[in-house]
Amino acid sequence: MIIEAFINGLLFGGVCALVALGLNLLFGVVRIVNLAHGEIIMLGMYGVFWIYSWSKNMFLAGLVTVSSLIPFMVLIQKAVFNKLLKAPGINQLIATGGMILALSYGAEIVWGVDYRSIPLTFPIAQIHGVFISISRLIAFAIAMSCALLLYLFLYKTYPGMAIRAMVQDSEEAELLGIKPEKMYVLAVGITGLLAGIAAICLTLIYSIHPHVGGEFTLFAFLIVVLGGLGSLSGSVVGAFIISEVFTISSILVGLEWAYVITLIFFILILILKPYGLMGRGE
Amino acid sequence: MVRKRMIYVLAIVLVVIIVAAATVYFMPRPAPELVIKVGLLASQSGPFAPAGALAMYRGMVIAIEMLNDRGGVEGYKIVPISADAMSSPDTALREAERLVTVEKVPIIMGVYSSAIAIPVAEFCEKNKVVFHDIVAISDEVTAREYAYTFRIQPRGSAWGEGTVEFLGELGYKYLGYDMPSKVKVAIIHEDGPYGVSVSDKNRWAVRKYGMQLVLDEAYSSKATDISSLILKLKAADPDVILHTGYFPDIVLFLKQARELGLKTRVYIGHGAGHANPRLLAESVGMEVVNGMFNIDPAPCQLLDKAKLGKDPYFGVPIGELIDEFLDRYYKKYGDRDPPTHATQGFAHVWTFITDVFSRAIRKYGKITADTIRMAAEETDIPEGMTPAGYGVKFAPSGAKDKWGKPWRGQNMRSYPVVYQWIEGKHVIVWPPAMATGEPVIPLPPTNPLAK
Amino acid sequence: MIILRVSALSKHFGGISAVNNVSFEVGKGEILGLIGPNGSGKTTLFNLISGLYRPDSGRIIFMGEDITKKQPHEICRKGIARTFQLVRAFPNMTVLENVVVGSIFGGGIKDLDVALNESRRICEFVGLAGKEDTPVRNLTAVDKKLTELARALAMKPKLLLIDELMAGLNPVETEQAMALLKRIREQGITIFWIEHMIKAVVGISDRIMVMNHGMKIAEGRPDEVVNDVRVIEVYLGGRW
Amino acid sequence: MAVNLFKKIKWNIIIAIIIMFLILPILPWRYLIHVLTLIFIFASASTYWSFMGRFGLVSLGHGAFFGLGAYTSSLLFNIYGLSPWIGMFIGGVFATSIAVIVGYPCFRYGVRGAYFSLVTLALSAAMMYTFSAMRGITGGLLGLTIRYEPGLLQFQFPEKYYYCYIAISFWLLSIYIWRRIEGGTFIYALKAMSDDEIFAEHSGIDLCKVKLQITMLSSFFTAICGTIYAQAISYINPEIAGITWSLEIAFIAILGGLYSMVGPLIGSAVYISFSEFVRVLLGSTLVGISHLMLGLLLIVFTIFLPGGIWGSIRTILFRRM
Repeated sequence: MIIEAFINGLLFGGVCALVALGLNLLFGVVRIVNLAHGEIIMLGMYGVFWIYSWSKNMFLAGLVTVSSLIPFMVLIQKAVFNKLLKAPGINQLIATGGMILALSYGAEIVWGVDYRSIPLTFPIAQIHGVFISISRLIAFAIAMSCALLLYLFLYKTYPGMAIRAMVQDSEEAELLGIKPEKMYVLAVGITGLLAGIAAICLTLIYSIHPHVGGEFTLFAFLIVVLGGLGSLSGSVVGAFIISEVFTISSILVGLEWAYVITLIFFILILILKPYGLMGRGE
Repeated sequence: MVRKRMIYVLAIVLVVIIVAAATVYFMPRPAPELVIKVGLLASQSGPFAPAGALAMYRGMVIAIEMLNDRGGVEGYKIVPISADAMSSPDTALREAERLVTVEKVPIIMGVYSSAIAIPVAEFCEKNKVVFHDIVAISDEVTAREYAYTFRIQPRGSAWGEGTVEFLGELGYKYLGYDMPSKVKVAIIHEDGPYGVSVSDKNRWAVRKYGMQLVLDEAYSSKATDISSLILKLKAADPDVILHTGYFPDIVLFLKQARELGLKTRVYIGHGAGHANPRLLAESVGMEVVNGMFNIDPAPCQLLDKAKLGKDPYFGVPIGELIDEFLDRYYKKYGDRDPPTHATQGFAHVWTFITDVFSRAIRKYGKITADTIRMAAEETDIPEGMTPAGYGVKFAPSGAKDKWGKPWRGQNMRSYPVVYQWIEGKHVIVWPPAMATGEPVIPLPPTNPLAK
Repeated sequence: MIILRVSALSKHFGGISAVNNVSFEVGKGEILGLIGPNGSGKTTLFNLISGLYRPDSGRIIFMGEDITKKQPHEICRKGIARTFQLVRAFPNMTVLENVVVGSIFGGGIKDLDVALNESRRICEFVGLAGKEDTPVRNLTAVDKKLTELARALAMKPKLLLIDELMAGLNPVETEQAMALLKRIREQGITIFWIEHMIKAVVGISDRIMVMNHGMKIAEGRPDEVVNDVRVIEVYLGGRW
Repeated sequence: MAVNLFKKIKWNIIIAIIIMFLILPILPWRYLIHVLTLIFIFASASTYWSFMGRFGLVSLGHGAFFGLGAYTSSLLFNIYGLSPWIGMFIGGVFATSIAVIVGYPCFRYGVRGAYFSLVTLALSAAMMYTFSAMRGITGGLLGLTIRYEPGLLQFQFPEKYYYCYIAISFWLLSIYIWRRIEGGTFIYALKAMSDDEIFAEHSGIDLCKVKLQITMLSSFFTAICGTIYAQAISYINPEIAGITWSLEIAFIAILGGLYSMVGPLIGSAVYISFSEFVRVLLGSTLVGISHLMLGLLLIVFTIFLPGGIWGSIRTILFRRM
C-alpha cells in the first residue's frame, strides 16, 4: 500500500509541479507573487472544456486554450502587474487577491456554478498488482517534459539566459543591456503557456467549477516557497516532497490531519532553511 | 496627474458610501395590504449552489409562483424576498440579519447546507423568527429544542440509518450471506456537518446489525487528492461502500477509484451529488454510476401518483401539481428530470404555506412569527397528502427520538427512500411500501468497480 | 593599555580568503589607520569586528572580553560603533531621529527627552546644526556621512570604526573632517579607520596598518609605513 | 504641522464616536448596528495587524490568532462555563505563545519579507485545518454556536448595540495603545528596523527581540478581537482562522492606509459597507457580481491608491507624498 501511495504521490507531485513552475517563473522574473495563478488555470480549464465539448478534439482544445491564455496573461501583465512593480509586496498580494475574487466570480457569472468535466475515461493500468492512474501518468509525463523543455529553454537559448539573468539580479541584467519590459512579457507569456498546459492536465483529472483554482493555489505556494522563490529546479523538487509528505501522511493519519502535518512540515523546513531548499537568499 | 486620479477614485468611494447609506435607509419599504413577506435564504452562488442549493431555490420559487397564480392563501399574496447565502455561514448570518431587521420577514425558508442551517436556526430563535429548514439534514438543527425551527425534511440520521437498514433487512441476502453480520462495510464521508451526521448513524446501524466495519474515514470535500483513501479501501476490501460527499469530491473519488482498480460489490451514496447520477455520468461515464444506490426523499417524478391524494388546501390532485411543477421547471430551467432537491424545495414550501399559513390566518387572523409557530405546531398531514409523498407532523416540545435526542420541530412522518440508478432509470428499492422494483446486487459486471 | 586585541583572524568566502590570519592591537585613545588597495579585506575585517560576519578562526578581544561570537547589537552595546563604506542611515527618519536611535539603543539612554537633547548636542558637534528635522533621504552625501557618524557618536563608543570618511569630499570638507576626527579623539574615543586618502591617514593617524590580499603586510608609525618597500610595491610606485 | 493636524483629526474622531455612542441605541435598524459592529471589530483587528504591517512585518496569519482567540474563549465558555471576559485573555495568551513559537525561529534565523508572509500564511491554513480536524471538540466545519445566556458576565447581551459599544471601545483602545507606542522610545527601534535592518543592528537594536515584542502585542490583541467577534455573532467556524480572513484583515488595513491611525477604520468602513451594499443590492439579482466588483475594487485601489484611502486623502490635503 505504501508503495502504491508513494507512486501516486509522485504522480500527484508532477501535477503540482506544473502549477508551481508558472507561479515561480512569474515571481522570479517579474517579482510578482500572483495569488490568482490558480484562477488563471481555472479559466484555462473552462477553455479546454468548452472547446473539447464543441470539437471533441483534445489537441485542438489544448492548442486554442494555450494560445489564448498567453495573450491573456500579457494583458494582465500590462493592466495590473506593471502598475504594481514599484509597490510594496503586500499591495501586490491585495491586487492579486482581488484578482482571485474577480476571476472566480466572473467565471461564476459567465458559466454558472455547475460542475463540469470531460467524459474522458482512460484504460486501467496495472503492474504487479500496483494500479497506476493513467490520467495522472499523462499529466505527470506532460509536466515533466514541460519542466525539461523549460530547462533547455532557460539554459540553452539566449532569451532563456536573459531571463535567468533577470531572475538572479535584475539591476545587473539591465546593465548588460537586457530590456526588463521585454523579459517581463516573455516570462509572463511562458507563465500563460504553463498555465494552459496545467489546465489541460487538470481537466483530465478534476471536475471544473469556478472555485477549482483556489484548491491548488495553497499547494502551489507551499511548493514554490519550499523549493525557494526564484529557483525553478527547487519547485520541481519541492513539488515531489510536498506531495509525498501529503500522500504518505494521509495514509498514516488520515486525510484531515494530513493537511496540518504538511503545513507544519513546511513551516519547519522554512525556519530551518529561511530561503527554501534551493533558494539563493536575498 | 496622480492627484487627479486619486480625487477621481476618492469620488467613487464617496459615492459608494453615500449610496450604501441611502439603500440601507430606503430598504424598509412599506408593505401593501394582504401580503406575506417570506425570506428565501439559499446559496445561489459558491460551491453549494451546484450541489443542490440552486435546485432547491428554483423549487421554492416555483412553489410560490404556483401559489400566487392560484390566488395565494386566504387572499394573501406571497412576496418572496430572496437572499444569497453564497455558501458561507458568515454571509448567511448577515443576510438573515438583513431579512429580519430590514425586510421584517416573519419567516425564513431555505438553506441547503447544515453548516449554514445551524447558525441560522440559532439566530432565528434569538430573534423570534420562524426558520423553515428546507434541505439541510444535520440532526443538530432540530436537536436544540428550538421553538421557532421547523423541518419537513427528514434528518441526516434517517439517511445514515436507512441505507444500512436496507442492507441489514434485504441487501445482505442478495450478497449471498445468510445473516447481516457477515457483510463487510466501509464508511467514508466528507468531514463537514452533513457527512458527519449521516455517517454517525451509518456507524450506529452497522453496529446494530453487527456488520463488520472494515474502514471508517473522513476526508475534506475540498481535497485535491484522495488516492490514499482509495488505497486503504482496496486494502480493507469491503462488500459495501457507504459514501457521503458533496459533488466534486464524489467525482474525484469515482475517477480515482476506477483508475486505481478499486473493486466492490455495492456502492451506496447518501444524497447531494449522488442524487444527480446524470451529472455524475457526464463526469465519470455512465457505466460507473450504473447500479449505484442513493438515499434521499424520492424526487417527485419517481412517486407513484396513484398513491397520492388531493391537495388538502386547493383540492386538486397532487399528481397534477407535480406535473405542473415539473413542466414549469422544464420551461424555466430546461431540465426534465430535476434533482430531488428541487422537489424538496417545491414540496416543503408548498406544504408549509398552504397548511400552516392558512391555519395561522384563519385561526389567529394575522401572520406573525408566533402565529406561524403556533399554527405549525398543530400541523397534521397524513401520508401521501403532500407533493413529497410523506405526511407532516412536527415533533412537540420535549419529544425525544429513538436515540433519546430531542427533535422538537422535526417532521416525524418524513423518510428518505433508497433507490438505485440502473440502466438509466431510477428504481425505488426501500422501504418495501414504496418499492417500485428489485435491487440489482452486486454491481452489474459492466461497472468497472464491480468485483 | 590595549582596548582591542585581534589574534589570528581569518575569514573565507568560498575559495578566496578575504581575511587571512590577521593579528593586531589597538591602544586606548590612539588613531589607527588602515590602508590597502581595493579588495584587500579591510571592510571584511571591520565586518568581522562589528559582528556582521562570523570569523572562521581567530579571536577578537575587546576590553579584555571575547566578542568573537557576539551579535552586532551586543557588540555595539559593549562600545564599538562603526560607519559603513557605502553610507548607511535610516532614510525615512529625520537626522535627529537617526541620532536618537543611536543614543537610545547604543548609548543606553532610557529617557526620550534626555536622548533628544543629547542628540541635538551631537548633531551640533559634527556640524549638522539646523538640519536636525530634515529626512535623511533628502540630504547630500556628505551630510548623510555626518549623520551616520553622529549616530555612531551618540552610541557613546569607546572604539569607533570608520570606513572611508573622506571619499568624495572636496579639500575644504576634507580639512573639516580631519578636524572633526581630532575633536572626536580629544573626547577620549579610540578611532580605527579605513581611508584611501593616504594624505589624510598619514596626517592624523598615530599608527597605520596596511593590508593586501587579506593579509597584514605592514604596521607602524606613518613615516615608517609609507617608506616601507612592500607598501610602495602595493601602491605601484607609491607616489602621492 | 502635520502632527498638530493629526491631533485635531484624532479629536474630531473621538467626538464623532462619543456622539455615535449616544445615538446608537436610538438607531432604527439593528442591521445597520450589526454592520457597524463588524466594521469596528475588523477595524481593531487590522489596526493591531498594522502594528506589524507598517514596519515591514507583513503577516498573513492573523486569522490564526483571531480564530484561536475566538475558539479558546468560546470553548472554555461552552464546556466549562468560564466567562469569556476571562477566556479572551487566555485566548490571547495562547495566540501569543503560538506567535512566539513560530515567530522566534523566524526572526532568529532571518526569515524575512515574502518568506515571512508565506510562513504566516501557512500558519493560518494549518490553524484552520486543525480546528476542522478536531471535530470532537470544535464541531469541525459544522462550526460552534456559543451557548446563549444573556448577562454581563457571559458577555452576551439582548441588544446588538452593546456589542457595538464594546467593539468601538476596543478600537479606541487600539488607538490609545498606538499613541503610547508612538510616544515612547520603542517606536524608534521599529522605525529603524523597517528602514534598514543591518544598520539597525549596528545601532545596538536587538532585532529579534523587537520583532518578537511587536508580534506578541499584535497577536494578543488580535486574539481578543476574535473573542469579541465570536460573542457578537455567537457563531464561529474554522473559516475565521483561514487564509481568506487573514487576507481580509490585511486588505482592510492597506485599503484604508496603514500609516495612520484612522486608516484601518476607514478601510473596514469602506470594505464592509461596500461589500454589504453590493451584495444587498445585486446579490440575488446577478449572482456573484458582488464579489466580482469587490475584487475589481481591490485591484483599482491598490493600483491607483498605493497609500490607501486615508493616505491619499492626506496626500491631497497636505500636498506631501
